[in-house]
Amino acid sequence: MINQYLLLSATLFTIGLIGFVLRRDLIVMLMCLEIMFNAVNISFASFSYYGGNYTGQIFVLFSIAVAAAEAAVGLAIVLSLVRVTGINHSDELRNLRG
Amino acid sequence: MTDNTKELIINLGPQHPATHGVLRLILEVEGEIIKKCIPHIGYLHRGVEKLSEDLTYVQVLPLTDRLDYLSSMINNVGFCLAIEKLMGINVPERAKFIRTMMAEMARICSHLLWIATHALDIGAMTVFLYAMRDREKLLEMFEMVTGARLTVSYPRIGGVRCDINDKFLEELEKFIEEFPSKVEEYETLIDRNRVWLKRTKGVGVITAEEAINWGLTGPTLRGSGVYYDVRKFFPYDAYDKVEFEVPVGKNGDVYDRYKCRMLEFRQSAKIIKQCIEKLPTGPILAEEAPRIRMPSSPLKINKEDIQFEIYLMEKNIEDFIKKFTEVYASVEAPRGELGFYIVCDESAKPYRMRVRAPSFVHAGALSRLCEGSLIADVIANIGSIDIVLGECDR
Amino acid sequence: MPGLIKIFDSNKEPIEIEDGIKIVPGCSTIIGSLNKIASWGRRSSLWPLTFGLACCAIEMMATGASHYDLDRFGVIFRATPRQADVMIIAGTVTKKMAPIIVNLYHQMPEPRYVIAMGSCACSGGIFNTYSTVQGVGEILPVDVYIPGCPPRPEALIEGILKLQQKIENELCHKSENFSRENSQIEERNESHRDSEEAKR
Amino acid sequence: MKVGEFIEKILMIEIIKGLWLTLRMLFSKPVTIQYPFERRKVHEGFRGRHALVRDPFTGNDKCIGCMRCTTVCPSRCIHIKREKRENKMVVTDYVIEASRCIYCAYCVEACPVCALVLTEDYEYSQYSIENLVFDKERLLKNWDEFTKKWGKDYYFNKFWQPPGIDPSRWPKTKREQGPIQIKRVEEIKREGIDESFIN
Amino acid sequence: MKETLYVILITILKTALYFGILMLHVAYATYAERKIIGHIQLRLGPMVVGPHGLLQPIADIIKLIFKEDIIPSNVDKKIFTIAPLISLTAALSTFAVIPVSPQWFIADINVGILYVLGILGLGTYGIIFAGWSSNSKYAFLGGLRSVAQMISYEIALAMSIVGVIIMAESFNFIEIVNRQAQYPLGMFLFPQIIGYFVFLVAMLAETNRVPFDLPEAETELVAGYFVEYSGIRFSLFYLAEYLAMFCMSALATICFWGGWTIPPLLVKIFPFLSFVPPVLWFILKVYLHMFLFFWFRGTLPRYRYDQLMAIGWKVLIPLALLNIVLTSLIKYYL
Amino acid sequence: MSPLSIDQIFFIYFFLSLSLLSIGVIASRNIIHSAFFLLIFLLHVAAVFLFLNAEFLMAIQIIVYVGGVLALFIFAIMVMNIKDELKHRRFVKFAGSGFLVSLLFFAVFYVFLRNIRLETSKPLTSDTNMLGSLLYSYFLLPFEILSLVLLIALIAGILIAKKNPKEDR
Amino acid sequence: MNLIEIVKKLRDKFPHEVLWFRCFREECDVTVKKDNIREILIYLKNTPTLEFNYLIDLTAVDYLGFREPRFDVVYHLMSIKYRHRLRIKAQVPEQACSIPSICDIWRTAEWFERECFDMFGIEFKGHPDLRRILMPEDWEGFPLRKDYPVFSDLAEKEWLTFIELKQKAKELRGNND
Amino acid sequence: MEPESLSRERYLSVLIVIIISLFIGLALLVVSKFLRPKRPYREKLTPYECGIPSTGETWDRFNVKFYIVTIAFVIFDVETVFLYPWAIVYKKIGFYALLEMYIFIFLLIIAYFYALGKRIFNWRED
Ligand code: SF4
Ligand code: SF4
Ligand code: SF4
Repeated sequence: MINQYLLLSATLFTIGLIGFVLRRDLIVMLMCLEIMFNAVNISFASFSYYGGNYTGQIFVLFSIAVAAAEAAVGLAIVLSLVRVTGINHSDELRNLRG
Repeated sequence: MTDNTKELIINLGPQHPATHGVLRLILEVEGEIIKKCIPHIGYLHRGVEKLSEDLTYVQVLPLTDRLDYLSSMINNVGFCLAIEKLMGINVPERAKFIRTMMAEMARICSHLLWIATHALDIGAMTVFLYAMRDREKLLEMFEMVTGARLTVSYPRIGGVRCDINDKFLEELEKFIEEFPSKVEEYETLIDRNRVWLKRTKGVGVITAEEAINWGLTGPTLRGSGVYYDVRKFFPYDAYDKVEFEVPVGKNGDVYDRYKCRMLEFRQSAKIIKQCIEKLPTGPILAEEAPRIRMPSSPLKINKEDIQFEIYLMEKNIEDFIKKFTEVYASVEAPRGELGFYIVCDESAKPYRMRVRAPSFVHAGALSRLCEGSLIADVIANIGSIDIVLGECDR
Repeated sequence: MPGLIKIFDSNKEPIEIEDGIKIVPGCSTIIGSLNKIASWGRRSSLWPLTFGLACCAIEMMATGASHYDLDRFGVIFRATPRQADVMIIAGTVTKKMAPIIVNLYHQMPEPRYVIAMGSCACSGGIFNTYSTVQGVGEILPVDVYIPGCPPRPEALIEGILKLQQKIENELCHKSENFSRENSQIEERNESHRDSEEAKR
Repeated sequence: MKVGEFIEKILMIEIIKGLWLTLRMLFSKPVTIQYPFERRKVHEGFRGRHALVRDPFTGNDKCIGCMRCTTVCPSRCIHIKREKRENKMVVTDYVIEASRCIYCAYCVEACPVCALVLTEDYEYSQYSIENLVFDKERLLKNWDEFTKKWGKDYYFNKFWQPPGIDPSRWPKTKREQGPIQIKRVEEIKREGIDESFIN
Repeated sequence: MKETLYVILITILKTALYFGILMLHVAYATYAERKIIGHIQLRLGPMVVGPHGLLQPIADIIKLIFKEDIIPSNVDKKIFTIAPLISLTAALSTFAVIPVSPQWFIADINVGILYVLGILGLGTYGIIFAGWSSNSKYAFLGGLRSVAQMISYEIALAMSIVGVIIMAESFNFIEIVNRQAQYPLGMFLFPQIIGYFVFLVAMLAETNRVPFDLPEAETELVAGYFVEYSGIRFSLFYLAEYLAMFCMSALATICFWGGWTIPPLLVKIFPFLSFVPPVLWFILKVYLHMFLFFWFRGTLPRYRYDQLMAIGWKVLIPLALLNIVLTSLIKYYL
Repeated sequence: MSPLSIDQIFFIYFFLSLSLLSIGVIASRNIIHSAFFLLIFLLHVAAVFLFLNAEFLMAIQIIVYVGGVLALFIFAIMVMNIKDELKHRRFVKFAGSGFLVSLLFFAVFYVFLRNIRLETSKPLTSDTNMLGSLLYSYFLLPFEILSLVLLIALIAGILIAKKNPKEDR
Repeated sequence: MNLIEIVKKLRDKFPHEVLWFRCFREECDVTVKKDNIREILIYLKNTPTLEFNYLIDLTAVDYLGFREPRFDVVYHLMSIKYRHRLRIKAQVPEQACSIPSICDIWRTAEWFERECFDMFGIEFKGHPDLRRILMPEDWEGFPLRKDYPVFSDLAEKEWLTFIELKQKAKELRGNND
Repeated sequence: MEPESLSRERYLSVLIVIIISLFIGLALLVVSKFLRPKRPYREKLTPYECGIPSTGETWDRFNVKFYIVTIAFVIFDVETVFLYPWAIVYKKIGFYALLEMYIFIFLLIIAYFYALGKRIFNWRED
């Protein structure tokens, strides 16, 4: 049974990854990151459920917290980038460097 | 590289619940902070000045009702004063007292509407209804004497239109008795309320000097600490025969302007009381007052009253100088100095009538008051300068 | 109510039996009673647009205040035209203001009504000058005219009651004066929107 | 900040006072007048709908066609058509555009024979603007409608003779004007009241 | 399978009943608001439609249903349509877990209080989406203000409840109420007075009511986030707002006023009170809070929105933290 | 076991909807639509937690993710200009290769996951009490570290966002 | 200092500017040439014994057909300290219809001047933002000039937007009836 | 309440309620769709801005000072979340838990004061 959840998790993770790699918009990239976090959380929770202990759930808790912190800092960075350069696209930023 | 944010341009009005009619403000905001505030007026420009050139002096009177429609009585008085000055009419004492009394009633009436809308703008809707409730009583009294609630057309050139009776005085006295407690009622709701203080204190500050420079008048000027009141400076009607004080503020913020008007409530009540006590008997219309059907013949103006000296022009300008006489008379309207500048060409119609409207000046100062504040402060500011668009746009 | 007509009787057009009153032949009962309900609802909750122009607006405010209390009739002022049913034009309409009023009128959802309050709104009143519109009827379809300068609050209430009567008597919503070629315009809008989207 | 003030602030005294006030008001009597069911009495002399006074003797209007009302009207909404018939001016048409009028009562005041009146009626909103143009018939009808509601036998408008004004300012006809008998002469006769009582 | 179907059926019936009653309450809450505020302002409120205006809310709803519904051009049509649904659904679905008496509830879940908090926050998204999608500046600012309000008050709200949770040692509503029954007054109100104060203020802010009705501040932003909404869509927002008020009142009742418990002290004094059905008692308390909403609306002016944020962060959150520390200490040593 | 129990049906539903929603997030042209999909996505994940008997996690998911993180996203979107995105291309230049790499990733995942077996006899029950007790005793240290992390995140966030671009110039 | 003295003083200071003065009902008005109006006003404002620090009003009068420089721009000044008022009038001919702006002396003049421009077409040189204020921006003609019609029917002078509006209303109505 | 009783049925009811809620909203929309008039045309669909045709972009880059507060909000939100499980168990675990949470709250307060010191809640001033 756990496989189906893991499969779900993997699928979502991959979709998130695809989005993260392909999208240009920084905010969407961060959103994809959140999707990936969620995917991982699902697998944690399923491990916890099928493994019969709470560690997984506690990990999810931590992971959620970290995800929130990540989002906060990430968006702060994006916003100040946009404020300074006016660009919110990853590849243009790349061009900026080069 | 620029700061990559643009100002949002917001259009406040003409149809907006808080612009007191059809004022339009264009706000350039950044966040909610106003970078620039451009008032646009003229949405109620009815051509009163032009129209009055086509009407006789008596006929212009109802027009002045519709300038500042919140205190039409005072507008009428101002116009009558100007014409009386022009024609050299002496108004009987009784008429003077009645006018003073009525003018103060109108002031209360107008301030009541001001506190009502001002409070409503800041969100205290109940004050609105309480103030309107008391205003209704005054309107009823107006109706009793003048036959209309709002557009009274009551003063007449040379006096007033009809006499008041004892029943009216009785009711007025009763009203004045309980009025201070009503004012306290509003104050209970807002005066010390922390929300109200937060919203008004330190908002829309203007210094005395600036206020003079911007030409503010009335409570708006006095809120900044400048002592100027037409009733004291150039007394008209019976104002030199009654005692009253002119409340003056300190900081020139919304709260001080509010406070000034709140104190004026009490002063007005005081004046009315004195008027009732001192009301003399006698005629209410001067002998020489023009008939309701104004003569179409030239207006009688004693040419001896005109002194002049010509320095740099040829002599033939003399006729011109004698033909066009002009006067400026002003009254202390609830909003400030309301002046009538009349150029007379000896016909029965004014050659030029100019209304110096306090609202017009105040609306112009809005851009100064609002810069750097928030959208909510704009609303508070509009309320605190108390403009009436009918007068502003004429 | 074109929607209803479509459901119950798609190919019959409403016919006009009286000035402003239309009925749809053949589908009377259901539509009739529904119509009654609808017009009762409309009549009982008329929400005017908060919109004052001049002196009359002050009397309008007074009408809303405690002594007269428009809320008794279910009349509450809404600040945005999108939620308003009736536009009380209280005051002088100047030429500068006219386009704005028309714009606001258009932004109101149907069924919508107009009350002209005061001499100025009815016909320009004393202000027969270069800058005033001589009666709002020139630019908008007015349902009720209330004379007076300003009309007493009671008169305004009476005007509103008159309007309620008028709504009650409508069997179908009155033919909208300003709804010409709506479907075409709608189509145009839709296609416009689509093309915009396609451009993206 | 003083201690008292501080405590007041913490306990939100001023807000509680406000709340107390509104609570008190909640249970006090509303001031509303429920208009269509109960009416506030309009004060005499309220400037409402126009009417031409119906002369109780002739059953006709009293206008003599002197045009004073037309000239004095600021909004120029009175239109009179006159004709000369048998050396007398006869008013053939008398129209008031009520939708233009500003209800200043100048016309009432100016009329030398008190033929015109602004009645205390105020409920006359219309579906169509044409109905707000009152011709002579309509104006007389207005008078009838008004007198029906009036309830008293006599009517006197304040602006015919504004109180406190020196009567010497008025024309003679006006000085003599008393309250108008509302009932028609025939009716009075029918009811058998002494005719000499009138005027 | 069969059992599940049975449960589903029962739930549907229950929900229908519950919501039916709820909707009636909401409709008449608007009526009550108009009446109460009317009387505060010495007016009468609705009088003409039906006896004493009793049919007024129904007329309003009918009117709105029969009213044209404008979707302005240039709006984001999808989001514009969905936004009111989000608000309404969020507000309605909180009632799934709110019990009105020990027997009367739809679902009794263990983390009820957290669920309600979470879902209520969801309602804000309706507002934000509405403001964003309307393509109108007023709506946009209304949406922004809504965010500002949410980020300032949600934490205070969440923290104010921690005290209650410490006292009750459970997230379950029924448990919380049962705990309160052990107190002589049958409520956490007195031990949790700071928490209640914070909750009350945050409750006003969360439901966008005076003095915190900034997202729809009529005299500033015309109608705020629903400037462009008309007809039925507007009424959905309206419904959602009142539902949220009910939900908050119910939450306050359960968390601080002891839900349906009749104060044991009172019962001792007036024994006949124990015959009052708990549901009535609950409804009474809810309406008390509803009355508070109306009462404040009739009394207070409106804050400016930077001040509002400052109050949330500078007053309420420290107070809530203080409350948590105090409660936990006292509870620990008791 | 019937061919499809209710649980199964739900799982299939969630699988599909979660996948579709996440695709919606990454494929939407309009960021606010992405945010909307993300909102629904997060709610669905919360529901999935329920199936794993993690009641508390569901609540936390709703409160933190939906109530907090998403608000942050939406706010950022509101502050920034989205028109840019509409005008530009949605994807980066090397979209194809990135896509392939990701798919490869998935394949690897799949291969590994297929073989995991973790079937205990008694699945976990939901007990927040237990969870709490564990968290505040056994996981004490991580917990405190977490609080430090949060503190640092806050400080970092403020520092980064507060930097005034005008001063930089 | 009473008003006559003030006027005398003013004349002594600007002998080539003051054209005439007139006193009527305790009010004085001084007619001056327009070119140095700024200096005169600044003098009145800043001289310690005069201190006309308050600009009450600024307007214009059109003497079409009565006098040659057609317009008078009228300034009403007041001294809050000494409590007196003075009226300064500057003549502006129709051809060179302009006068220096006094916006920087009194901010309040900004709107007054705009209004004057709107109503009379007098141009104020140096005004920061001289646009129409009461009438729509694209309005034609200056309403308060004596040769402008009073009444509503402006015939061919009508504002175009309004004509369109009326046209549209008529059209839409016509289609339905 | 015994933990075993977490039955999905309860959440099923919640789900049903959510579905019904959605349904109510949708039903209202759909019913009204058939009943209401619909006559859109260009003028009617223009965005409302007090009667004036709208100028400028609504969806424009927009400077809002308080987005820093949002960051603080998220962090605080997370911290609040950790208060919940603690609130129900700390008494059972004992003094350590209390102390632990006080340290946690202390850090929270440091963060709070940091934010306060950075004046992020006085966003109007800068
Ligand atoms: S009708 Fe009379 S009261 Fe009304 S707006 Fe016109 S002038 Fe003013
Ligand atoms: S009341 Fe005044 S405006 Fe009306 S008809 Fe008489 S004079 Fe004319
Ligand atoms: S003033 Fe009197 S008598 Fe003369 S025309 Fe008018 S109504 Fe007739």
